[in-house]
Amino acid sequence: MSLLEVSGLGIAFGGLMAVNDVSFAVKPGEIVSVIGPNGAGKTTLFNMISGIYRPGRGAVRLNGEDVTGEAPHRLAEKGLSRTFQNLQIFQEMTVLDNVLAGYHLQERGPIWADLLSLPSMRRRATIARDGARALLERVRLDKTEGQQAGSLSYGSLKRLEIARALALNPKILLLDEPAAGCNAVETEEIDHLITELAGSGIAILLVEHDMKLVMRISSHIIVLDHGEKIAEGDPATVSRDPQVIAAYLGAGQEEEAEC
Amino acid sequence: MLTVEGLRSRYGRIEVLHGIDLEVKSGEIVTVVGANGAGKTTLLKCLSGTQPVSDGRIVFRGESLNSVPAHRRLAHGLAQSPEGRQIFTNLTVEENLRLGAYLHSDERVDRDMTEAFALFPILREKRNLAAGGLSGGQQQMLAIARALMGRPSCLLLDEPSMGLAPLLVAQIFEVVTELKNRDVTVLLVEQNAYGALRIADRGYVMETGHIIISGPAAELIADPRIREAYLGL
Amino acid sequence: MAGRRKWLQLGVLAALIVLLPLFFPSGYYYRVGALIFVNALSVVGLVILIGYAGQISLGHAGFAGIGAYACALAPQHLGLHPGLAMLLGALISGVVALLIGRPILRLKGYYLAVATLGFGILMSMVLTNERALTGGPDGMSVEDLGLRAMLRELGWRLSGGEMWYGVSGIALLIGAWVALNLLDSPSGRAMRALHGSEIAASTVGIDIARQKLRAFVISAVYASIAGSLLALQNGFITPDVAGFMHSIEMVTMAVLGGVGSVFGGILGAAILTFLPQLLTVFAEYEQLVLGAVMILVMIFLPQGLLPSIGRRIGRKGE
Amino acid sequence: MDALLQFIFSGVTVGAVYALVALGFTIIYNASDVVNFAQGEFVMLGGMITVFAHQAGLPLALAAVLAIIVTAAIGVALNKLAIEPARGAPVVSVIIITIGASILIRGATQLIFDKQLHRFPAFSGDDPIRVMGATILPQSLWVTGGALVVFAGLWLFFTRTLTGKAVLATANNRIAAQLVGINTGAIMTLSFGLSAAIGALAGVLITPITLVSYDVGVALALKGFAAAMLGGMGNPKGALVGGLMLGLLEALTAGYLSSQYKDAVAFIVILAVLFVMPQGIFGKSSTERV
Amino acid sequence: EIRLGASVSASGPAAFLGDPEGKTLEMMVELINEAGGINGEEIALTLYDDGGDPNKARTFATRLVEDDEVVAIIGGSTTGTTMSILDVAEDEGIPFISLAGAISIIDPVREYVFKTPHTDRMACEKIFADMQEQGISKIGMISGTDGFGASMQAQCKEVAGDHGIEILADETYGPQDADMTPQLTRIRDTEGVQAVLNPGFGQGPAIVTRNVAQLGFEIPLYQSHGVASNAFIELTGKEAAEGVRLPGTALLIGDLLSEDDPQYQVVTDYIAAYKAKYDQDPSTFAGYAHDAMALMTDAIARAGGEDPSAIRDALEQTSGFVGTTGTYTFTPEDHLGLDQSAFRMLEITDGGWKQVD
Ligand SMILES: Nc1ncnc2c1ncn2[C@@H]1O[C@H](COP(=O)(O)OP(=O)(O)OP(=O)(O)O)[C@@H](O)[C@H]1O
Ligand SMILES: Nc1ncnc2c1ncn2[C@@H]1O[C@H](COP(=O)(O)OP(=O)(O)OP(=O)(O)O)[C@@H](O)[C@H]1O
Ligand SMILES: [Mg+2]
Ligand SMILES: [Mg+2]
Repeated sequence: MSLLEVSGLGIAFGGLMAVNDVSFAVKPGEIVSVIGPNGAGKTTLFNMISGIYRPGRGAVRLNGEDVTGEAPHRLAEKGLSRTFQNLQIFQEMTVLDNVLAGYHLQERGPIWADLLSLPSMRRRATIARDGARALLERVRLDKTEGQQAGSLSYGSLKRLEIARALALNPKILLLDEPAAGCNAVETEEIDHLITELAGSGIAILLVEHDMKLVMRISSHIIVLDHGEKIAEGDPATVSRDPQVIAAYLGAGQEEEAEC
Repeated sequence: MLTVEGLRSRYGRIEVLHGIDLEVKSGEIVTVVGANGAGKTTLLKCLSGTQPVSDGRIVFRGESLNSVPAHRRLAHGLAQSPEGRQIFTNLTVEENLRLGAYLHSDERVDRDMTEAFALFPILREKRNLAAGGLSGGQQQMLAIARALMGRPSCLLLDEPSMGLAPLLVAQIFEVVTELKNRDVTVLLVEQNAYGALRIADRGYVMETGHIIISGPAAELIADPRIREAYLGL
Repeated sequence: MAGRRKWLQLGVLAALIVLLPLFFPSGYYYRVGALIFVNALSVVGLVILIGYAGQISLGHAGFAGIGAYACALAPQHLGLHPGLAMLLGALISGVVALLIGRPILRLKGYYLAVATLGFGILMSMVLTNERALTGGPDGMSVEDLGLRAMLRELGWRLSGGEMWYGVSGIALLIGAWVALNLLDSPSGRAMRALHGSEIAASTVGIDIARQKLRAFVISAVYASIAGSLLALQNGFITPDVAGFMHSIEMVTMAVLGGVGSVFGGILGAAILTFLPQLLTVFAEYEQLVLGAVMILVMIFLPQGLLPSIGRRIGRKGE
Repeated sequence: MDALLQFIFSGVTVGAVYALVALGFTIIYNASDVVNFAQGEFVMLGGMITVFAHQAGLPLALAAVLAIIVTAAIGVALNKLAIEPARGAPVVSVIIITIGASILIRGATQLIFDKQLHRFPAFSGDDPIRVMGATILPQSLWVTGGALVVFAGLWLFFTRTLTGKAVLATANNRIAAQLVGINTGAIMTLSFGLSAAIGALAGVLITPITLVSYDVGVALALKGFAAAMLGGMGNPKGALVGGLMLGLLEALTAGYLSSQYKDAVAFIVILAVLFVMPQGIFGKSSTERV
Repeated sequence: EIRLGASVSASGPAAFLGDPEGKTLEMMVELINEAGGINGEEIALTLYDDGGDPNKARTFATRLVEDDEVVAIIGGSTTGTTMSILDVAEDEGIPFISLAGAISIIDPVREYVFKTPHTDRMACEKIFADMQEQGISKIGMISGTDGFGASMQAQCKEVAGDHGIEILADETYGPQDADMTPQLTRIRDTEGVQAVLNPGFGQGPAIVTRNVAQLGFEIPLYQSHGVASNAFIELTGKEAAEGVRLPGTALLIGDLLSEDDPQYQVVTDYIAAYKAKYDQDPSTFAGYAHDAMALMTDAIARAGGEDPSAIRDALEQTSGFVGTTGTYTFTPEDHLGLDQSAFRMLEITDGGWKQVD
């Protein structure tokens, strides 16, 4: 059964249909990519799925349950986690605290336990802390754990966001341009990370302009243009689609792929 | 045209540029590549004056820029398309572009704007909308277009291809080449090192606040160290 | 690790409270000390609201007013012991905060500021205008807590000043302990997270409305208890306690000291409480000096006294 | 009927006073996101300096001009001496600076001048103008006219001039503003000078009605702030409409409901409006994408 | 050296009261010391500005007693600050003369607490008596919501019935309001109102008076002693102020007093000294401070020492002491010691004062 099911999703800003009648599904362990020109509506689609925008029409189903328009924190409770194209970092908090925030659902407890620092709270916090450190190590930020997050470089922040998203222990992970700002070598690391996650059964929904990455790891690709789905299929099919080449990939694609 | 000597810069007590020497000759495209956190952005911020320099000299067209405040540097001919785009989110697209030409008030401003719209037609479509509502890639285009509106003689681009669709990435690199033909000097920081080196005349490689390798772009592409560490080949 | 640091900080505070009286030249300093502690208590509440959760309030004196008048009214009309009245006041403040917090906390920044300001003004207006109940602008007297008499029976002879110094000092210690607990707890982290980015906070599962409300209610209870202590200590109360100026004063103390830090808040309260006493020698120039001090502190220590100084010494400010 | 008209006259008069203060807030806010709590002191200074210059023998008009210039200079000095040195400080810290400045200005005024109430004659006499059984003082028309003129000026400034846009850009993103060549320091100076001048002008216009003393600033700033928020901070239209609405609300409540709770009613309406429109009536929500 | 303490509201919303009070206290101490002090001892005055904040007032009271070790306290410009100081004075057994109006300060009588101003109730009675004489029985009231206005409002409403006065309209305004025409329109439109009474201080009464003129009221306007000063006429303008009636003390009409008036000497001396030093007329409130200081120094002189309780006893024995406000006679049952005769009914004519009773 599909973990995430999107049907007929649409939203308008002013007169503009930013996303129009988009449907697809993602199964556990699958990597589905959404590609398309700038302004095609990819981020907007993510924002609707993750509850930041309320869809104008259509439905989002998570694990078979209709979750259309639910608040982001409710969706997080149901196993959905994401990163942002425009970084959303807790700048003033330390790197470790950023990841710990991702553990909120696992470490939260009754408020009086927090106020009075009851042992139960400390136990939960310790577990979260250990988990967070392991995650930081995984994205190679363990050395910076005590630094203020605002002092990291752009690329490091991108990785921090991924670590935080993983802290939720999600069933489905939405990644919005995770490789932006990373060089080829760094992108490869992200490639491995995503594949590994999918291997462990997490469903991945990916937006990315790095075609090398997309073509290599996606099991399924959805192409958006002007808010509409213009093509979908496996990487090979999509990259040969003339409409996709015209709207998005361009003719220079082969050359790019060769380097 | 632009010479940097022994440039050092720090955030608080932590120094992140440890003496950078770099030169950009008039009409050149020079690219700087390096891993996350190497200090590329910091270098560009020092050049545009938005990050204090703790030691070293920045000389632009024979004049020292060290004591020139950020807002005067565009008048000297130095424009930047910064990391994170830094557009005026509450103003419209058109207002953003108009402010890019803040120092100018002749009729060429309108022409420049038409040119910018020709370059990125989507911006014309969205000219009266708040820039904050643009998609990530559209904002990136706006940032580049705004920098061009200042009619720089030297353009600093911090990862201009970030977030752009493949078609546009190619287009950006074309634009940069085109600028060169118009005698605009370009200092390009890129993660798409391969693309950047291909259009550049020369390149620098940065690592943890130092320049470790420099040379003609073609040589760098061929350099096995670079191929492995930055091009992923 | 964080735990040890917390106890160290609390230990220093406790030691200060206990040892300072050794240097007091006269009983008047007990009074000033007690005032500092009471102000600090409400400021610690604001540190939770403003510093942790990033929500501004220009109306917190309204809660101090509730606490103060609960102590004045409940013993008179309900025959409640003043100590219980204080708890009742805290309860009412909490409930009021819960009720108004829900709609108000949807607002952001200055809009939140003006809404809380409105609440504070409504509170002080009711206290001023309902003369029959509250004595109006002239105020009303507050029943004695009876603690001093009790202590005397136990053979502990304290002056009013000494006793209130002790009581407020203990209240502040407890308040600071709770606030520090919160800081390094899941809830505290959630509050600080939503301060940084509400969108990111909600996508990691933080119910931001709920966390804001928690911070608001907790800080309201702090302000209320501080108001009660002030009323009991003074034995007399006027609507000034709920007034706009008092709200501003509280926020100023918090920001001056360093709004992200509990001990910064306490320091801010200490300075702004003690400074006017010091400035009496300048008489006419008092306002001038006070204004100048505020400006200079913010210019040279923009993060507030404690965090900025902490940063300068090289350690992270709390 | 004539009672209603009288209430409206009163509301417009008081509302115009609030609007003038609120308009003063907009420039500094638009340039820096800071609500300048010393704005009320600018209004007070406008009144006080005029009073004393007039007493010293200057003709009223000249005294008023002098007051506006001196106050503008004080505004610039505030920026240079207190706001600029604190560059990079968080917004709350800057707000505390403005509160400190307000205390300081009040303290200085009370020392240099005095603590008494003052008034100078109305510009066009005190003979009330009668309209259908209600009366309004000529000075009220001056105040209302002043508010309209300042509004129109600001509106044109922000929508039609490049400098106006530069002010907005400075608040929106100071670094980016510098990158496009805007001298953000000069913009701040300009903003403080202009805001102070508008405040002083307000003080000159309203003193014959409201009287002035060294401590009238706080209450004015408070009401002006509330009015600006009601209308939507930063928008001249919001300042004008918010001010007038607040004035009318108070007057109508005092006239028809209860004079005791008129401020309360005003604030309840503000809360209700914000509940429906969290950015005030004309405020725009900032567009920040994720 | 005799240490005296004072806490007045020289700044803040009650600066109106506290500022001239503080000035008077300082001036008098200077004069007394120049004249050789009390029983040969100089007075050292410690004066604090509590800003009208009761909390501060209490702190300063504590400070005066514990730190400055004064033998007596004068002050408390407002009822709120007085009530805060009063506790400390009673606790520590320090004689205290308050400068605030409320009757609750001396009723019930407290051992160490005295006051010099008339009570608000007395002012109301004086006004109503005059109204009665003028054949006025139905009035509209408009009061400030500050302490002074609110207390007057409450007291006047309480005693109105005793004078056959009916209050048909009861309006208020905030201390910083800019226009009172809505409230006044309501009063004007109330059937049968024969006069308007406006207790308050600060700019409120001036604005009310101007609004009354603007609206063209044809019924008399009564103000309270809260505005009894020449500045009031300046603020409202001569035309608007014409015909306004209010109860005031001898202080206000110093130049009108006949030389055989018992208060003539003390009033003219005080006015002359104050004017010479501050280049202003002293207000009624300044007079309260004058009387408090005069009473206190007189008592200290009679007590012949610095023992607070002796000073208290001497204060309580004060009899027939002529001040600027009136003639004081304290008894164990009466710590105010003034009677109605201290007030004089005044009317503003031609921009000046005229006694009308
Ligand atoms: N809040 C908003 N207000 C106005 N317009 C919006 C808003 N959000 C999205 N849009 C518009 O919707 C369209 C889709 O934007 P979206 O960010 O989803 O594009 P995208 O596919 O993610 O592009 P990119 O690859 O550049 O990130 C754009 O034209 C954008 O201007
Ligand atoms: N505001 C800041 N405060 C403190 N340290 C900072 C700050 N910004 C950057 N740094 C540090 O400076 C170093 C260089 O950062 P910089 O942003 O220049 O790198 P970069 O080469 O541009 O990296 P990226 O490719 O990720 O953009 C990094 O170690 C980073 O952590
Ligand atoms: Mg996007
Ligand atoms: Mg960078």
